[in-house]
Amino acid sequence: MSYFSNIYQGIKTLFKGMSVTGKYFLHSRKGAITQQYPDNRETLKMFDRFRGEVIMPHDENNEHACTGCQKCEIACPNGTIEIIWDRGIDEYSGKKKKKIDKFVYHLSLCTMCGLCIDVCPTDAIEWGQNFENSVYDRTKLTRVLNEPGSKLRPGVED
Amino acid sequence: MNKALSITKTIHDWLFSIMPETTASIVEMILVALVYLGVFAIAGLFLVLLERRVAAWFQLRIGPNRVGFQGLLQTMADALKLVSKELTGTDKADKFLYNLAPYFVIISALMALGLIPFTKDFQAFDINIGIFFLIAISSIGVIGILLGGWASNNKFALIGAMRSGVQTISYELSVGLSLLTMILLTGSLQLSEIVEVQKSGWLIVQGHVPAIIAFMIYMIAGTAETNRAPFDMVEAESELGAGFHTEYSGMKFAYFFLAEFINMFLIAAIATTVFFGAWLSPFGITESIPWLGVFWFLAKTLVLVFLMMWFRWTFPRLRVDQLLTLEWKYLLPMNLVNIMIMALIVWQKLTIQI
Amino acid sequence: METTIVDTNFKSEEYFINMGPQHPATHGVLRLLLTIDGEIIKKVEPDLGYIHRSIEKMCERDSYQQIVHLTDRMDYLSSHINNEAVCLTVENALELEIPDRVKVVRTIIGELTRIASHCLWWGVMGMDVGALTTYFYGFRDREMINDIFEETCGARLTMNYNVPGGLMWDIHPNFVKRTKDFVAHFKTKIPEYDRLLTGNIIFQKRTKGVGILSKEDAISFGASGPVGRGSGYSCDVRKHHPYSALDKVTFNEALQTAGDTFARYQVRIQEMWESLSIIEQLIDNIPEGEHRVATNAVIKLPKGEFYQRVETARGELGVYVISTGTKNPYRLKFRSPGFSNLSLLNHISVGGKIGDLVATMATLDLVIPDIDR
Amino acid sequence: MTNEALQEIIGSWFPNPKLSEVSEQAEALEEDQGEQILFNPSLLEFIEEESQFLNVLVPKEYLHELMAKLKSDDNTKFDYLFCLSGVDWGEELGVVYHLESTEHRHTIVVKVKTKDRENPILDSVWNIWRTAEFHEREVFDFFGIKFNNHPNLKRLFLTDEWEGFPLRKDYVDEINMVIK
Repeated sequence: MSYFSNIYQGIKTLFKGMSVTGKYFLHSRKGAITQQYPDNRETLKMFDRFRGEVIMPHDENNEHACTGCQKCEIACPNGTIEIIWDRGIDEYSGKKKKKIDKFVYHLSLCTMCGLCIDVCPTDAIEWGQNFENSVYDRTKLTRVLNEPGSKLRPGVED
Repeated sequence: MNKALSITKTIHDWLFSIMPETTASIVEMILVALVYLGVFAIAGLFLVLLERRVAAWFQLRIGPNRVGFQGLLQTMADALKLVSKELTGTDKADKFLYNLAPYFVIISALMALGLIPFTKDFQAFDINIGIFFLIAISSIGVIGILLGGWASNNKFALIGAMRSGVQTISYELSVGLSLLTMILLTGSLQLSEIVEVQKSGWLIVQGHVPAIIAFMIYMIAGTAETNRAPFDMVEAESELGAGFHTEYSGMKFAYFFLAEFINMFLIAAIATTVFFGAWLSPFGITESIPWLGVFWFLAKTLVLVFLMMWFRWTFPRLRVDQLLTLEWKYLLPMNLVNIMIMALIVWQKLTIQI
Repeated sequence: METTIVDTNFKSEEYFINMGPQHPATHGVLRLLLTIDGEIIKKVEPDLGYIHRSIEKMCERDSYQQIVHLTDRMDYLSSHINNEAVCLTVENALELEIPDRVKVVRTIIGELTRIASHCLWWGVMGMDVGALTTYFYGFRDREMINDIFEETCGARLTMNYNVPGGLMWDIHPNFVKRTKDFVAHFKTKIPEYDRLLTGNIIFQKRTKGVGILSKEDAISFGASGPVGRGSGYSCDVRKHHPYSALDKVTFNEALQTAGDTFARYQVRIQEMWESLSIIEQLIDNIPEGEHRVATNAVIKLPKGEFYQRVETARGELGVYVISTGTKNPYRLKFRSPGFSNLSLLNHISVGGKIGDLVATMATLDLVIPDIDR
Repeated sequence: MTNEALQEIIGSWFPNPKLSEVSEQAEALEEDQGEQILFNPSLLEFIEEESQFLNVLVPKEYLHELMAKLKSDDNTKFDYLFCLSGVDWGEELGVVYHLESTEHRHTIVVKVKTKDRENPILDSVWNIWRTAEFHEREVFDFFGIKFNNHPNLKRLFLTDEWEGFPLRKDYVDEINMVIK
């Protein structure tokens, strides 16, 4: 007799499973969880803490906050950041001061660990939310973050 | 007779009027073959698309919707891609058998398609041993699978092929016996006569309880025959990679792939013919418009196809020994008992006639 | 279904099959060298190292802050717990007083990570036994957790949210609400998992009585996590050596005694319920306070040896640090759960079929970077 | 069980055979210098500083005997080897075993060292704890320590033709290793 009850119980469990998938099939119109990228580019907004790439914000006077202290360069586990710096006369205080020539960022080496941004004393670098980082030429992944002709924002000290 | 269907008759008359009888017959055969090839390709591609969309809807996805309107041309594009792909193969493969295998599979599927009564008189080959012929033809396909798995000189493919052999031999029995149960009701193997009998009620209604059991067994065994999940031992992608067609690429792979879908269609079409009155409309509501038979036939078939898809996207796969246990310990004894019951019912005239 | 093996006079030959490094069931680049007789497995020999990155050697040259982000890349499905392990080691060595807020947030995110990992495992488990749809249902729920992580930690997988001394940022204002939403949502979904897969007759036949691991063997093989607990071996580090805020919550250790594939499956399902209950106990009263205590910019551990055990989604992760008092560890060893769990694969899968091996491997829940490190 | 009790039990298994001789010398020394000098009454060396567990340093010839006893003795019953790490201490190579008892819930760390860097050989403990089989292969792979009686001692992660043992401190690979 257990032969038949086994069959009955077995078939019942199968129908139970089918009811789950069947329910989703009927609600498939609004139930789809797929994002239709890149059609939804306009509406797709990343969270503001999303780690896409390291950027260096500049204000309207083309000034940034990087003093060239190189703490980020030391903190980086992968050698992603290279700061090429020089000593120059600061035009506001008139003192001789370290200033950056190029803030080189190798996106291809970056593991998005966030240690550089964590240690930055002047918040000169922060996370950018851009995630479309694919390029055809690998050299394009090496970026200079400070814009040409930019200089240190007055009043920023480390 | 409807206009749409009388076209065939017009062509037939015209052909016989312009050439000698033998030539006309040959030309006609070629024409029919071409039409069926077209149906085959379109049905195959459509079913692939349907499977993908249905799977997507089960799985909270959208499915292919970029190529053409709502992705209608997606499978066309896929086929084009496959045609243009390089045909690779293993070095030590038995080249002749390796290349032969896909044709076995596709030809057997194609031959079986010729017997399906899409609507009244729309049937290429109404042979008097119809059901028998279908079963015989559809088991040729497994030779292709065995050959393909063996000849491609790949151990995964070989395991898949051997599983396929053992599976098809076992489940052939159940398919045959469950259809035989229904033959007891019709008294004929000819498909057109099976349909004729059903004018007084679909066989699943006429035969009530044993017919329903036979239908369930047929659907399970039929799913196993086509090597679809939950019986896809042959491919079992999480165990064997791709099973018997691991080493096939391009169009040869596409043949296997299309044949799988055509086989699914065939299993559903046979079920429609034998259990659900083929092209007959429910309660004869559209009997006056014969060409609507095509619609009814396809509608019933697609419902059954959908059922098989539902199985596929819900159930886990059986293990190979459980597959055989299911057949030999459950389906086969039930089937034999079922035949007895059906015989009793027919003998005592307990069938339901409308 | 019990199988009987009949002795015959037929001669059969064993043959080898390479399962992997690219194979759908090995979930990554694991290569198994199988010795098979027909369908029956005679021997399984794992071949490792396809993605070995020598994290232990890299740790010897990195500072303690930098080590944390390397552990993301070990068991990437429980990256937060890996991070926590390293941070706890450093904090205990420095005898730092960690604010309660940090402890609670770490525990909540840790449990969310566990659920996310088990969701993925559930989906993949279904896929390995042939039910493809489970994968998407598992991922749907995992996506919600990933969104929580992305909003608070900034990344979905390699989070690196822990730093020695606390958390990199405070939690996002939406964190509590989103987590509550998820808990409410997920409570309706686990019964659905059960209806779809757990109860399914085919699934039960496939998993019950397959890959049996006895309790003695589980201990001897160093099995931990759900693999050990499926054999009735109480090995939850959260219970026996509680860390972070886990001593403040009450939860049951998921234990099954059968020791087969289905028992391991049930342990994980039960663990999802337990994790939900832990989150519920903590989420409403996250204590106010600092999210981080200041450490030196260069962390130097005192001379000595430090060991920290945590429970990741896969089992017991151990971090063994030998410090000579410099800013780098002298030697750092990760005792990864997957490595020990893999070592028993041969023991429990011999005699089964290929399908059994796949099902067994799915419940071991191997993450290859965790094994290869 | 407390660390002291453990130390007493385990220490008593391997009494120092020269103890009587040594203690006489000690007494003589004590009389000379007027302060108490403690001699280890056991062949094993117990260390509790610089670690949260009780550490046992065992001479390599007694390793297997000690380990077998640690597992089988009812008072200790260390049946769970939860970590087995190879360490390169500069001059010496060695293995550190972290053991726990699932019954008594106490923990001990056993250390064994060998000075032979060219051909270091230790006893395998794989027949005591099966998990050691894989872990010892890992140690062999990275430190080159060979284990007696190991059933399948070959490279685990690295290829068979790999030269050198990467986790040793003196390993050099100028191409692949980045040194900061």
